Amino acid sequence: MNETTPYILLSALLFSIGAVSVLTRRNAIMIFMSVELMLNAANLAFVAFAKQWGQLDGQLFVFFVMTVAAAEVAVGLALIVAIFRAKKGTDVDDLSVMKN
Amino acid sequence: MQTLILLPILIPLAGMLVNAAFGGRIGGRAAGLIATVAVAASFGISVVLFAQVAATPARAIGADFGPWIRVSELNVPYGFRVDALSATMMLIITGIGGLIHLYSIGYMKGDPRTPRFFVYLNLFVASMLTLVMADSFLLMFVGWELVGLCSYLLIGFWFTDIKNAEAGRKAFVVNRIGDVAFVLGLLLIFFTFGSLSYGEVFEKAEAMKGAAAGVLTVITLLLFVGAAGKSAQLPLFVWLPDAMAGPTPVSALIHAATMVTAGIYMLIRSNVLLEHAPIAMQVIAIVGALTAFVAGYAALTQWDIKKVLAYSTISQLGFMVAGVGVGAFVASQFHLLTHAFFKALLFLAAGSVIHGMEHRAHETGQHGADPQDMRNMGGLRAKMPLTTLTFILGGLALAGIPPLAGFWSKDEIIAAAAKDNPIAFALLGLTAVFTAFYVGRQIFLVFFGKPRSADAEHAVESAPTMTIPLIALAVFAVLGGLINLPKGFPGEAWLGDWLAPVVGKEPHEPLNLALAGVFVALAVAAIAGAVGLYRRFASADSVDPLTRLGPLYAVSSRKWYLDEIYRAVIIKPFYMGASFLARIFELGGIDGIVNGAGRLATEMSETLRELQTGFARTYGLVMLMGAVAILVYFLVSGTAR
Amino acid sequence: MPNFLEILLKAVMFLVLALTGFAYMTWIERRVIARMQSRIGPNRVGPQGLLQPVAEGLKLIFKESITPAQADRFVYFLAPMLAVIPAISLFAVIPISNNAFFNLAGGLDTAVLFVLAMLGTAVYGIALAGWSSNNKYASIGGLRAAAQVISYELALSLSLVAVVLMAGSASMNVIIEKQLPGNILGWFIIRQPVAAAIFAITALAELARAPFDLVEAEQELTAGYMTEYGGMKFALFFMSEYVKMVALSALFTVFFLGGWSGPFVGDSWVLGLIYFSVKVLACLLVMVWVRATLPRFRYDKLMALGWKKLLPIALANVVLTALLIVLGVPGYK
Amino acid sequence: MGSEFIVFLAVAIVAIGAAVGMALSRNALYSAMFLILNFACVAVLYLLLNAPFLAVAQVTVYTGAIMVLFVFVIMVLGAEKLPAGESRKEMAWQRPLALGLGVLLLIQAAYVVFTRVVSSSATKLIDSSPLAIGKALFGPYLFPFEVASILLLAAMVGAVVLTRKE
Repeated sequence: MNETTPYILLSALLFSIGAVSVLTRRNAIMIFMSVELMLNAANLAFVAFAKQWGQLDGQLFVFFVMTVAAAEVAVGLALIVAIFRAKKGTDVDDLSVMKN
Repeated sequence: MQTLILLPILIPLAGMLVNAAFGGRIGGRAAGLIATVAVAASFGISVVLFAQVAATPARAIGADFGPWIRVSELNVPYGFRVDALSATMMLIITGIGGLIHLYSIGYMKGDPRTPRFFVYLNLFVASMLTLVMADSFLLMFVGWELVGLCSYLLIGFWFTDIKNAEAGRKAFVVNRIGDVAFVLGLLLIFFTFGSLSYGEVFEKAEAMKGAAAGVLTVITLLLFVGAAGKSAQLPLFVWLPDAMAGPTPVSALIHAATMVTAGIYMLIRSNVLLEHAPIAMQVIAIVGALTAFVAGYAALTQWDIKKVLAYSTISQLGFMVAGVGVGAFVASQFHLLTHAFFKALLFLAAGSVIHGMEHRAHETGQHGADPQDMRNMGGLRAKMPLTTLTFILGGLALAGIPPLAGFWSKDEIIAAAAKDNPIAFALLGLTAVFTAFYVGRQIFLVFFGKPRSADAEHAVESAPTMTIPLIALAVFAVLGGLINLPKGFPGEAWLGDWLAPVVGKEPHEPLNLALAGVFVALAVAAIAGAVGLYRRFASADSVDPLTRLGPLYAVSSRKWYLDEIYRAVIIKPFYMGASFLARIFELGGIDGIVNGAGRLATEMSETLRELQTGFARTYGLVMLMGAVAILVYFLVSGTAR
Repeated sequence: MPNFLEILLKAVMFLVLALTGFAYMTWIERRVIARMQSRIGPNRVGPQGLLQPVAEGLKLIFKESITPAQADRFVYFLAPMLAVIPAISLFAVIPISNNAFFNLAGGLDTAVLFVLAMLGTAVYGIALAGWSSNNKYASIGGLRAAAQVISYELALSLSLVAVVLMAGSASMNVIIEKQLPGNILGWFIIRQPVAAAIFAITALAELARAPFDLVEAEQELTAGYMTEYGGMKFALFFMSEYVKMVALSALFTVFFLGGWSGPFVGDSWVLGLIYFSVKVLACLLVMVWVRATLPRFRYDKLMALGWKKLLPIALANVVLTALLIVLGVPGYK
Repeated sequence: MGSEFIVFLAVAIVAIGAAVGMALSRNALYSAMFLILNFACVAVLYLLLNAPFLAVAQVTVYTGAIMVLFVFVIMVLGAEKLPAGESRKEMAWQRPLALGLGVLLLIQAAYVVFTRVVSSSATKLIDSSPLAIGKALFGPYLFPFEVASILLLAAMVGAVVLTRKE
């Protein structure tokens, strides 16, 4: 138990909440937001470890994760909009077959 | 220096890549220009290399570009060499090739697939150069196969007509037979000499002398069968007349001037081996002479303007092969050169004639008569003066009228045969008379008399891109003989001296005046006879005056029934065997196995398919399970440190 | 914590400054526009109508608070606050004079980024207000606002990148110091005219002020996202707008007009404060002037301007600035 | 510990509450707002963890850009309150299993944290100013940085292509 531990625990908790939410929600947007929460939890762990080890690399990783998240959101939301147009809804369970 | 050697090959290759990538966008004319410029540049570099070879005491420059194949004893480098022989070939390939590229721009105008045509042509030039510049039998074989591929692609260029596609296939299959023998020859060479590089093979063959005569006979005969496939010798020549289905520039470049001479080149290149295999030499001489005779005889009665030239080409190739067979390598190569000039000229001029004949059909949109059938022509000299003049010059060169190129080279071969092999001499002499006759017949039917169809009446002269190559080639057809004049003329036997490092020094022979006189007289008489006979051929449906010969006519016009014989002897039994296999073996054995495998896969996948629910969330759940399981494993095993 | 009181005092002071600034801004605007349009404007309450804002504030406080029946009550209630908080937060990083007392967090290395963060979050108030009102005009107004603010924020950020490049730091204090070579030529409006122009235009768009006021274009959307709002909640939106106006003017002053600098300013915080106020006031007057002069943009043209003109120009400006700095051109090193 | 820990505790509780709220909320827009709150809390934690640049970047990128997009899309699609629809029979076990696995994951993580984390704190704080981060980005991390820029470009093009109407 050192001063990083609470942060890691919080990170793990947020990550688990996000994971469970991804697997139980059916709205694609919701799933997407849950993924963002998981990414964010991972970021928190990165920053906490960066402080513990006195190295900047963890913070830089967060920077890149943010970049990836931004790209992911741009494409993902575009996909959701496209799916919504085609299916009139964003329930992922409705996407279980490839044909209409 | 090293890279300079590769440039003649690389530039057309680059041209090909550019056209392959952008040809569709830049259009046929631009693609043609690119291809032509590429070959012209290649020609320029070939000239430079020629000069370098001339300046080198050893008359050869070479370059290795690292190892290619290295398996235990076999060591084949990417070796290229330019010596007297290959430098000469390079000039022909790129020089005539360049002119034909230029001609093609005009000839292919309006064809939507022109860019692809030039892609193939450039690839052909690069492949042919690889063939002649290779420093080993194996690399030569690569070029050999590549030109075969190009030939196939170009014969079948207008593949939408099933006949053209079939012609391409026929050429390919027949060539395969020769290639099998060639490969066997290569294997035997490697087995005997432990190498495939020219230098080593020839050196060892020289050292073995008579000890290896038996093996050398087999090797050279195998190589000869390969050459017979490529150079259209008996009994493998059947593909060449059909190959006329391709565009005319292709006939001129590939099936007259260059590719078909690859076999001759290969034989001349292997002269060291041949010299130690007298029996093979005999066979080669007889087969060559027989081919010359058979094809020359078939050419007598053909109606298709290109078919006549195709049989003529086979016949002349027979001359060259016979020349090799009687040991007159220089004469053979000499004839190869002059023949390249005047036969390319004849083909291109014939193409110009065809183009002119198609003019009316293109203009009016009506379907014209067969533009290649000489019965529909006549009187074209007034419409196409340039084409007429150049065709006549080429034809007379082919017929062996002095002082045109063909006279000198043909005479040398006949003179050599007269000394060495009386049978070959007799056949070749007879063929020379046939040659003059069908040339006379063709010239008269096409250009003289009255037009026998509306198409012929409305024919027009072709565009400058087509006539300029004609004029250039005509100049060569006239003057080509100067490079190897007999003893006593100024600059005598230049080619013989030039090739000496490759084929050995041959003595300068004086002109055999009696022989030459007799053959010139015979040729003139044959031409006159042809003119006399066909003077009365007035309309397209007239009967050939030669039909009076009865069965002799039939044998000629049916091309010795060779296609029929092949069909009965080879194709029919083959089909019978195939259909037996298809009905019994295929259905029962192979299909059973294949269907069983398919059924097995279906059943297994039906079981596995249950896993794929299509629900993204389920997949996510499985992923999480995996993550948890992996963590458990790490924690239990204590790896997570 | 010894300085807790000080922090509290400062915070309250800034809050009061922002709020009075907002109140009197409305008065100034109405009077100036009236003059420009040959009217008189509010002049009844107090001398020259100076007490007009007070009267209106009182009136709005006592108005009945109405919530539409189908509205999402919680969000409807939350939205005005979400609009005001980022606006006021902007003042945290603006140094209004050369004394440390008037400088809350201007020395932070991340002050400029903080500005961008706050401007980015300011969208929520508007967007959520539009959505929660359950009213078509409001929804469209809210969506328009969100799209507009996102679009123009990019060009705005890029214009600030040029400024940060010039200063070599994202701290407000350093930015002001770098504009102090002794005369007006040091101001970034002279050395970075393109960035200044882009910042000015995008600031107008961020504020959704004329000519970019499509968010509340009364002819087509009645009052846009505020349609359903009344009373104190309306007052909060109104406040957030004017506070942001003041804040962005102050930012323009800091970034391009040398902040509190001026002749003889030395260590005198009074002079600094006066200079700063004058500059901010000038900016505000320009905004009012623009509103009185220019007609409204069409929506597609607004988007085209933001994405196809301002953004590329701003990008080019950044590249050019970097180039000038690397080459060491006088005035850029 | 001390005052900093108190701040951490307060923020962490809010963050957890927001996360749970996001996961449970029936209304997608509320979920988005909870998530924004969570991100804001994490930004505060970054401040505590000596990462001021990341804290501001977190607000700018996540709150100011990503979540605005989410809210925007939710509002445009009107997807905040989609009809629940009947849950599929074959998915009935999904929910409890997911919950169980999540708890298991948490237990594992906690176990690792308590047993395996080496307690070696750096003695001095690192320089995490924008300048230092910039130097690292354009120094040892230049290649990933450029790759990230290409990724963003690709995402931009992808989004435009995906949402374009034929």
